[in-house]
Amino acid sequence: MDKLAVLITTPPYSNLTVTAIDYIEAALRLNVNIVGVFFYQDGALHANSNIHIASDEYQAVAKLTQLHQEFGLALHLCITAAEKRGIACDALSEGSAININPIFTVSGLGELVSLTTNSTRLVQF
Amino acid sequence: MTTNLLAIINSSAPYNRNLGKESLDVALIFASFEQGVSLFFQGDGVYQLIDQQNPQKISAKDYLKTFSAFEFYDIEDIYICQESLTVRNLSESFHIDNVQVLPPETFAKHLAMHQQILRF
Amino acid sequence: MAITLIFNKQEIATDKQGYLLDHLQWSEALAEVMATNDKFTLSDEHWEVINFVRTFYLTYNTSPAIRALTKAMKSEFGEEKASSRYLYRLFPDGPAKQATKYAGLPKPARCI
Amino acid sequence: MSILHLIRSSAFHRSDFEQCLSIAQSNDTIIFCDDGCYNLSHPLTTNLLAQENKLTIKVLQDHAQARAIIAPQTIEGITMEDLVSLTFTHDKVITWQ
Repeated sequence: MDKLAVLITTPPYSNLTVTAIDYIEAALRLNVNIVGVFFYQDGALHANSNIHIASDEYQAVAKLTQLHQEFGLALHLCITAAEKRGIACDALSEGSAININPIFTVSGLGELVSLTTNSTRLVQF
Repeated sequence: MTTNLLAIINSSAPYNRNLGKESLDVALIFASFEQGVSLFFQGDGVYQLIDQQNPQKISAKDYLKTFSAFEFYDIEDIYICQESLTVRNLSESFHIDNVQVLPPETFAKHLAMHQQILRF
Repeated sequence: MAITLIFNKQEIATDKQGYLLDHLQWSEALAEVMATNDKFTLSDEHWEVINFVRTFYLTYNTSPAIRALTKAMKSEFGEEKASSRYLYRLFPDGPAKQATKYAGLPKPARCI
Repeated sequence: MSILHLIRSSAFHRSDFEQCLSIAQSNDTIIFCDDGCYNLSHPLTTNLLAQENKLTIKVLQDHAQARAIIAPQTIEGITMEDLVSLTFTHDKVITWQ
């Protein structure tokens, strides 16, 4: 059985991210088993609930929310990459309001290791 | 030839962006989870290996020093693209030992031995 | 929010969990104060690990993950002390977290 | 053993495509997507097409059309579904970005 893991390293306002999400949607249409999507580097910015993109531009997070709800697509966030970019996830982020989008699972790079070992293909965007 | 799970291609010079450090973090975590990882240096990535650098002059964290700890992480398969050194007029003086300089064909053969490949 | 520790009439800046912000301000006496604040007692065995982790950091610019720590300790202290069981007995909250703290080093990245 | 290479940047700007070519093997497939589509008119591609070799080049059709690029007849335009299928007919993927 084909199992796909996806790594996203580009921010929500980049057209490179549109490609990644189009690819994920195409895989879901083809009934590919996606074991999870891991957000690293600037990809972590997707989890920032304070990011607002003009309504006539591509809404990466709205799309991810839809895929998460409709297909149970697992969205894993590298917490170290996120904190570096002002995304606060829990009480440890004292002094800053929690601003993580709850569709993301707070993870570490260890999750990337398990997605890699549990998939037959790892595709980086 | 190695049977490591993951190959990481390092293609960025060390300081402008944080890619080299973020790549190193991925390598160390795979190794800590006892998943074999091999490192490939190509293009400007070879600048991560050259000797006598002084990152403190530009207030950059010297993550290159961590390369010397690879033995404790069982990271042993480190390959450098010979052609990338040649076009940059670099000699084979690296700040770590036990690296293999390979011509592109052999570099490619080693790369193909891995199940998954990331590039930073 | 940083917390300020007063030591020898000097202000020592730490992060919210008490890790030093500047590892060069570290001294053994300061480590004892940090441990006392945490109600933690440092034995010779703790000191062996703390000093080892600090030397590792100064040499390699990173705090070792547990597996690398045990492997590196093996050549210096032998098989018996180079086990994660031994290290967790000494530092129940995790050797990577606790030993680096009293060694004055930055808090290890949460994902590592 | 075959590798699927995703080329996402223009070789007029960066050396990713050139680095890819230095390691690509004859049964690999190269996909131009994103700004990688601009490589359709790069000399590296023209030279490659002139050679007798089995290296296959394809382009994401929508990505090329978005950029007013018309792929030569010899290069197949593909959809995103095709790209997903190619992911699994090759042994692994390298992203050059």
